[in-house]
Amino acid sequence: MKIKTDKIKKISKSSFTIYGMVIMAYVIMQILVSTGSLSSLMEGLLVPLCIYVILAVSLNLTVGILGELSLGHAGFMCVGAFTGAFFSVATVDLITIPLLRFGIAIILGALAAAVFGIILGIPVLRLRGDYLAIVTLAFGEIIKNFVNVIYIGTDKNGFHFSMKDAVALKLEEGGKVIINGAQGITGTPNDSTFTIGIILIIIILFVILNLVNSRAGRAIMAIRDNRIAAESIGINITKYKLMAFTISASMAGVAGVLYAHNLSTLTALPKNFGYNMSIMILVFVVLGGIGNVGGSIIAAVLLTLLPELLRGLNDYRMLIYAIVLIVMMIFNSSPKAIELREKYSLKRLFTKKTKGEDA
Amino acid sequence: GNTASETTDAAATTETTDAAADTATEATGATFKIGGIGPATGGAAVYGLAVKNGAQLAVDEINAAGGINGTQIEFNFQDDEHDAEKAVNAYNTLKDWNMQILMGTVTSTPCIAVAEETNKDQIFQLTPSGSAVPCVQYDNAFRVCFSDPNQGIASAQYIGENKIASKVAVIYDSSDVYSSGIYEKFAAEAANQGIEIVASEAFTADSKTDFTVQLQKAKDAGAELVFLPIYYTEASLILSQANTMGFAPKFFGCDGLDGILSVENFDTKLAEGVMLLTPFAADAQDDLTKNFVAAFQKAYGEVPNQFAADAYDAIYIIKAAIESGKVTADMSAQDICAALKTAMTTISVDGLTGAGMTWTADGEVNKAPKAVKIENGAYVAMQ
Amino acid sequence: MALLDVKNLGISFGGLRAVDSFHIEVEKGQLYGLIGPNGAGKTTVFNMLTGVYQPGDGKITLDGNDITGKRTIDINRAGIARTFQNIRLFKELTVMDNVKVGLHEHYKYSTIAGILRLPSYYKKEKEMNEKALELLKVFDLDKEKDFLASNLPYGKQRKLEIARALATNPKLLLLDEPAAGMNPNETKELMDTIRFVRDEFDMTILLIEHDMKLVAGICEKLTVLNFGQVLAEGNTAEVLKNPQVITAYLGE
Amino acid sequence: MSFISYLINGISLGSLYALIALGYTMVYGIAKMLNFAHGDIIMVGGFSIFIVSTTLGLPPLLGILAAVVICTALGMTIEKIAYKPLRKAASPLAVLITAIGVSYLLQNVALLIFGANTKLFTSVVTVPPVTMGEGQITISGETIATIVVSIIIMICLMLFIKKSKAGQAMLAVSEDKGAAELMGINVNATISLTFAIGSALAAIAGALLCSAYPTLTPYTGAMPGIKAFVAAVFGGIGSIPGAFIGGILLGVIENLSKAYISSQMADAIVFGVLILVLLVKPTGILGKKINEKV
Amino acid sequence: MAMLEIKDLEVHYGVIKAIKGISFEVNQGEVIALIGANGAGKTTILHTVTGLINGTAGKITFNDTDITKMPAHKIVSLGMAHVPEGRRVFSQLTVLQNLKMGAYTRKDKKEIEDTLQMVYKRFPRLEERKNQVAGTLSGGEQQMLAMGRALMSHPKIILMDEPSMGLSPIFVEEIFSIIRDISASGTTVLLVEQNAKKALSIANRAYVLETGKIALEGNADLLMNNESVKKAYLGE
Ligand SMILES: Nc1ncnc2c1ncn2[C@@H]1O[C@H](COP(=O)(O)OP(=O)(O)OP(=O)(O)O)[C@@H](O)[C@H]1O
Ligand SMILES: Nc1ncnc2c1ncn2[C@@H]1O[C@H](COP(=O)(O)OP(=O)(O)OP(=O)(O)O)[C@@H](O)[C@H]1O
Ligand SMILES: [Mg+2]
Ligand SMILES: [Mg+2]
Repeated sequence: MKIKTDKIKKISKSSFTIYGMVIMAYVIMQILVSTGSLSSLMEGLLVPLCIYVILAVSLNLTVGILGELSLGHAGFMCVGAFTGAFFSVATVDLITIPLLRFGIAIILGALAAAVFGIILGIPVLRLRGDYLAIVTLAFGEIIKNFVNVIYIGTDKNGFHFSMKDAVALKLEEGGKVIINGAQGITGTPNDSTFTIGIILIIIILFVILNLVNSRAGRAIMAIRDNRIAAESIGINITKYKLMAFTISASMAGVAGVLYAHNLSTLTALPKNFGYNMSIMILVFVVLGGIGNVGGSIIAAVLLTLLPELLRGLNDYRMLIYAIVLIVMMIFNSSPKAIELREKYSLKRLFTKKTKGEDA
Repeated sequence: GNTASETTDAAATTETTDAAADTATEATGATFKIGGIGPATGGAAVYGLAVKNGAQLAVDEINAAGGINGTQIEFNFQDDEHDAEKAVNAYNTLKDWNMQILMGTVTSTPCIAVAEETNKDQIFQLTPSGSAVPCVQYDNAFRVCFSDPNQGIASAQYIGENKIASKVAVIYDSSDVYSSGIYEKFAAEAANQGIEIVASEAFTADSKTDFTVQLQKAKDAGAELVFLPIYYTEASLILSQANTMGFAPKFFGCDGLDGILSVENFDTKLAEGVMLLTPFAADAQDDLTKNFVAAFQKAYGEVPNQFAADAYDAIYIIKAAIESGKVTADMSAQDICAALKTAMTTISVDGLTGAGMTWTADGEVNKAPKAVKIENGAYVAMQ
Repeated sequence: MALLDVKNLGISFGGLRAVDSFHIEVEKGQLYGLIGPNGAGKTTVFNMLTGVYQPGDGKITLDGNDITGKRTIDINRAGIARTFQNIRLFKELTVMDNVKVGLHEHYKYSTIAGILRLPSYYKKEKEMNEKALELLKVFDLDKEKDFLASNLPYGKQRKLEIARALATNPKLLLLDEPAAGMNPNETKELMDTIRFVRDEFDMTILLIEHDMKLVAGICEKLTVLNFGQVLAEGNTAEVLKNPQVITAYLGE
Repeated sequence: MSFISYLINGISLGSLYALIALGYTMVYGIAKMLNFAHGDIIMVGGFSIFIVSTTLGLPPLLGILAAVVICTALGMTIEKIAYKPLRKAASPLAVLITAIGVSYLLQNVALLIFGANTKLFTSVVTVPPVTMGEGQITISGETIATIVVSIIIMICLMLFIKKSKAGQAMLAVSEDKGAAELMGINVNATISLTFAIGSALAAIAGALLCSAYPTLTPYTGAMPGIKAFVAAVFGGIGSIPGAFIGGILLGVIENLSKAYISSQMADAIVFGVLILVLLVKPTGILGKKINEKV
Repeated sequence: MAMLEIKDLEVHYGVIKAIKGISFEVNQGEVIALIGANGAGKTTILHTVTGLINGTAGKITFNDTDITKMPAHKIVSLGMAHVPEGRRVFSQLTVLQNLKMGAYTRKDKKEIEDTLQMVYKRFPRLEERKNQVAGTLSGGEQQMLAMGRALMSHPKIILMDEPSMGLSPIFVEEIFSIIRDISASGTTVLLVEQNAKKALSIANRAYVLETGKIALEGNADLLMNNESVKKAYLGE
């Protein structure tokens, strides 16, 4: 499936708006929290919102800027989550400054995901379109499957590793199992906070927006628009594809670390790290507008909130959610609907007769 | 709906009390607000919906009989899609609803995540079916079901002590916390019981339709018994595939297998001779079970499984604890929690899933696992 | 010695011998035309020169370096840039950015510098903008520099492709039917531009074209390809008078 | 001996993947969209048969017929309501997202109607099993039926595309809808027909899937749907025999790796092999190499 | 009575008005040329006539049938063929499959075969390459294929969008003589061309388009001698 993009140029023009939007959201939320006017649900959702925003923005780098369809983003998130959580649990007694520990965990998670991005990227970026999509999907499933059979424990002799079961670790008295196969990691310190989430979002936005408006970013977008032409003017396709893919993967890793430190238990289930999650992230990107970073942020927030806001509907919740998703998508992307919207908004702004170049 | 909503942890205690007190004076009488969490959609919905229905049945019964000490119960069940993060969201939703007591969550991973929150907020939590060890690691959390290690060890002991088989194969779900948790302890205890595990074969959530390979390996390894620490949906497939292959070992399972007879359209002949350790059998002939099954069928049109029974019991356990702990509906959730914690260790409840159930302070239940065998399409107690 | 020296070049697609023992020598600064009937193999020659296709046999030398069978990007770095018969612009990039991608190899700063906006970023970007604007002016595209390339009218898209190719600072510029789809006035303008580029940038240009006005108007030498083989070569005026060329290609 | 039975079991699993993949590849190759709801249409087919033959007690053949009718109508309706408005959208991914929405929708409607409880499906296959090698190896009737049916469907589809006018129209539509329209091809009708055929195949796949693995829940179709998608890509996108071969191979690899390498890691191994194959043959086993003329 | 009649046509792309109220007609047996600069709206008009896009105002009738809102495939089966801009051959299909696709609306196998032979006679290269995948044809070969494919439907009227683009000089001559042939055999032709001189030389009448409006119209030979046309479109 070839990915077309609309109005990429929006990115640079609106980067200021995007930062503004994020910071404003942060300030408003902080005020609401400190005045106690935020419901527990909303307060609990602040960190997850940051996580999904990071995922959406980072996937937009692969899908929107690089123009490749990836269905394995959750796999990178999984790598980041387990790396970060493993580190934190292993060092929870060693490093007592939570912020320091968490900082290292984030860096390690990002690095691990980046390494996987490179390992997967080098051979795989030669593939195109749907074939690339299927390979990334396969990768995500492999990671999920793999994590479910890993057992790592520690005792005074150091780390023990097994792929059979926890018993096979042969831990001495007093040792502890850190990754326990399908039972995953429990007891990850609850280090993720809204503030850290927002800071990470801003860093990631900074990297992506600046990247897009630099030499490397232009090369990446050139490859997306026309690979053969890019090659003909000396752009190293592999290098830049890999760069975009790896950066995107490492950011998913960061989201994973944030995810792991938001809940006390971490298991790799189809629900959280399977292809369904990858697709969900893709939904954010597409609904927000491919290549439109601000749009992915809004879509991620809306679609994360939606099922929670629909809780009042009880049994009909997911049904309504599905319908809303379909309707939103049609409303947002169908040429007919877009036309209608344009007309409608034109009538509203009856002073302006034509809109000119922007369309 | 309730308009008052508390916020930060510090402020929560007093505000909740106020809010509860307000409604108490204004309305004809306060209610106990019990929340429930579990998967109501998604692949695990079958367990969550069973719990939801079982609990609702108990709540309705109690309310119809005049409530707990005259106070009615409000029950609010939230979907978690079998996901830790959604479970925390569900929990927060319930908190916004001013939940006082949590009956949940249904599945283990979400349960562990929510236990962290209930402990932080000091809200009493009773899980009907969260069987993983860390589900009740804090002192405010208790459970109705057995723990995974408990079941794994008990199964191995039962097989060993009754000399049911010496060569055992295990088929388990390596991507599932419950299943791999039981398997792990079973394997460890099997060694002590002189049971030889001749094949331990896994499957995952992503490939759980075809079990012929696992069965073939068990067969080739000469297993006399296949241990199935899994849920009944997959087990019913395993039984029918084993039958097709002409492989007829003994099958032994845990509480997850319960419900297999009530699978709509299931050929019960396939399950003939299957043994399971379960606290509940829908065909049991005691009045409690008979009434429950009848009422459940009337209300929801299906035979209840063990999850429904656990949830039904959970509500009655909460009732017993409230009565014993002299808890009233106008108390704050935190006060209720403190009272119930102590009350739990003193009560003894006769439920569907066990007679004379008692609890230790670490949250675990004491009840005898019943070993049952399926004979002529019905559960028959074994000894 | 010739800037581009091609000997005995050939390629087959399945059973089809698309190009056979093709040869050409283009001197530095020349404006050279490659013409021939449809399907004669002209674009295929370009594709072999630029590494899009691997030549079956033969040898390609650019400025003394053997570039036969090298990768496209290496050939570009060795000094050949091209335009395409079917326009291949970076449609979602602005006109300016299209040219700046062409400048990629010549104004380098690290990706890190780009992300962190180090001084080198600002310095090089400024230089790039200046250079790109200079190029756009040559093609009269400076007013449209912020348009998305896909929003340009056809004729300007062709020009932009040339500007982008020039940005890579090549020794040899290959143009594949630059005037296709242009009306006579636009073609005239294009001829002026091509001449200007040759003179101003001291460029060597090899072009494919079916518009005889353009070919006769600006090419100094011609090679005529027919069924993959060289039918005639030499000075434009002579070649165009060649009876074989007239029957095979020009018609009368 | 056990190797042969692993192999046979792999083939029987694979033949189901193949059968589903045929429907998948049909829609995928022609309408150029990943119909993530395909697996859920299979589920609808399963439930249709369950109601007709188990609940109402009518003969299974009638159940299959009902399923085909219901699924075909459903497929065409979905296409009309959810996919068609997005056919000309700026990004082809837009319709992928509505497909996901449709998938959720079907699952949740089924959940509301039928509940989450597992239903045991009575096989609609009456073919007797075949026993070989002194009773060591049994090939179930379902397996035989599935293989035969998928081969028949594969051949019919290939002939249909190659020989029939509508099939040719599909080829044209898959490449360039505008140009196809200019040939006088009714693009909407063609795509609608594609979905009709794809959904009818899903109904048949539902019948055989549920017969072979007789549990039925609202989520029954989801995982086989994805596996079939993988099989379709494995075999080469849009290639009908490719879908068949991809499906069979996927099943065989899955079962052999469960048997000889690790049952825990079987998923990872299957996907690993897929990645390796695509690295060697970037367009799948039978996929055409698409050469772009420069 | 005109065969094809366009009245007050307006076409929008989103909010941009590309065609701003155009009326013209094509009579049975005529060759009508539509000339104009890049972006004048020639392609847009052809697309609207064949129904690939819908106009926002105006009326189009073809042989007394109102085709304004008719979908393209129906219009095509009324006997209209369109050689689209950019050729749009089915690049994964072979040359022969492409040609067969052109005859989609026709039933009679024998007649189709005859037309195929006629097309092969006009474009021998297509017969040589009948089993080649169309995407790998050279630019000019693809143009021939697009033309041949349109002829396969045996149309009453054929709309051509820059048929001479990318063709060698000898073949440009050839194409125009083919157009003359087509016209002589009774098919009406609506021709869009950059090569205005050639187009006017074979056309009966012509319309000159400027940014979505008709600026000039009249007999082809008159226009050929019109000073402003000469300057703007003939490059003299
Ligand atoms: N990848 C390919 N596979 C098969 N045949 C090809 C391929 N590329 C080109 N050809 C054939 O090789 C011949 C030469 O094609 P080429 O594109 O070089 O022609 P050209 O001289 O540029 O013609 P035009 O002037 O029409 O563009 C043509 O007959 C074409 O069909
Ligand atoms: N899909 C589209 N979306 C938006 N604007 C378009 C679209 N297609 C054409 N236009 C605009 O409509 C106007 C008319 O375009 P059209 O393609 O009809 O011109 P043309 O006369 O055929 O030009 P050319 O000689 O370049 O083929 C132009 O300004 C063009 O930019
Ligand atoms: Mg060419
Ligand atoms: Mg045009």
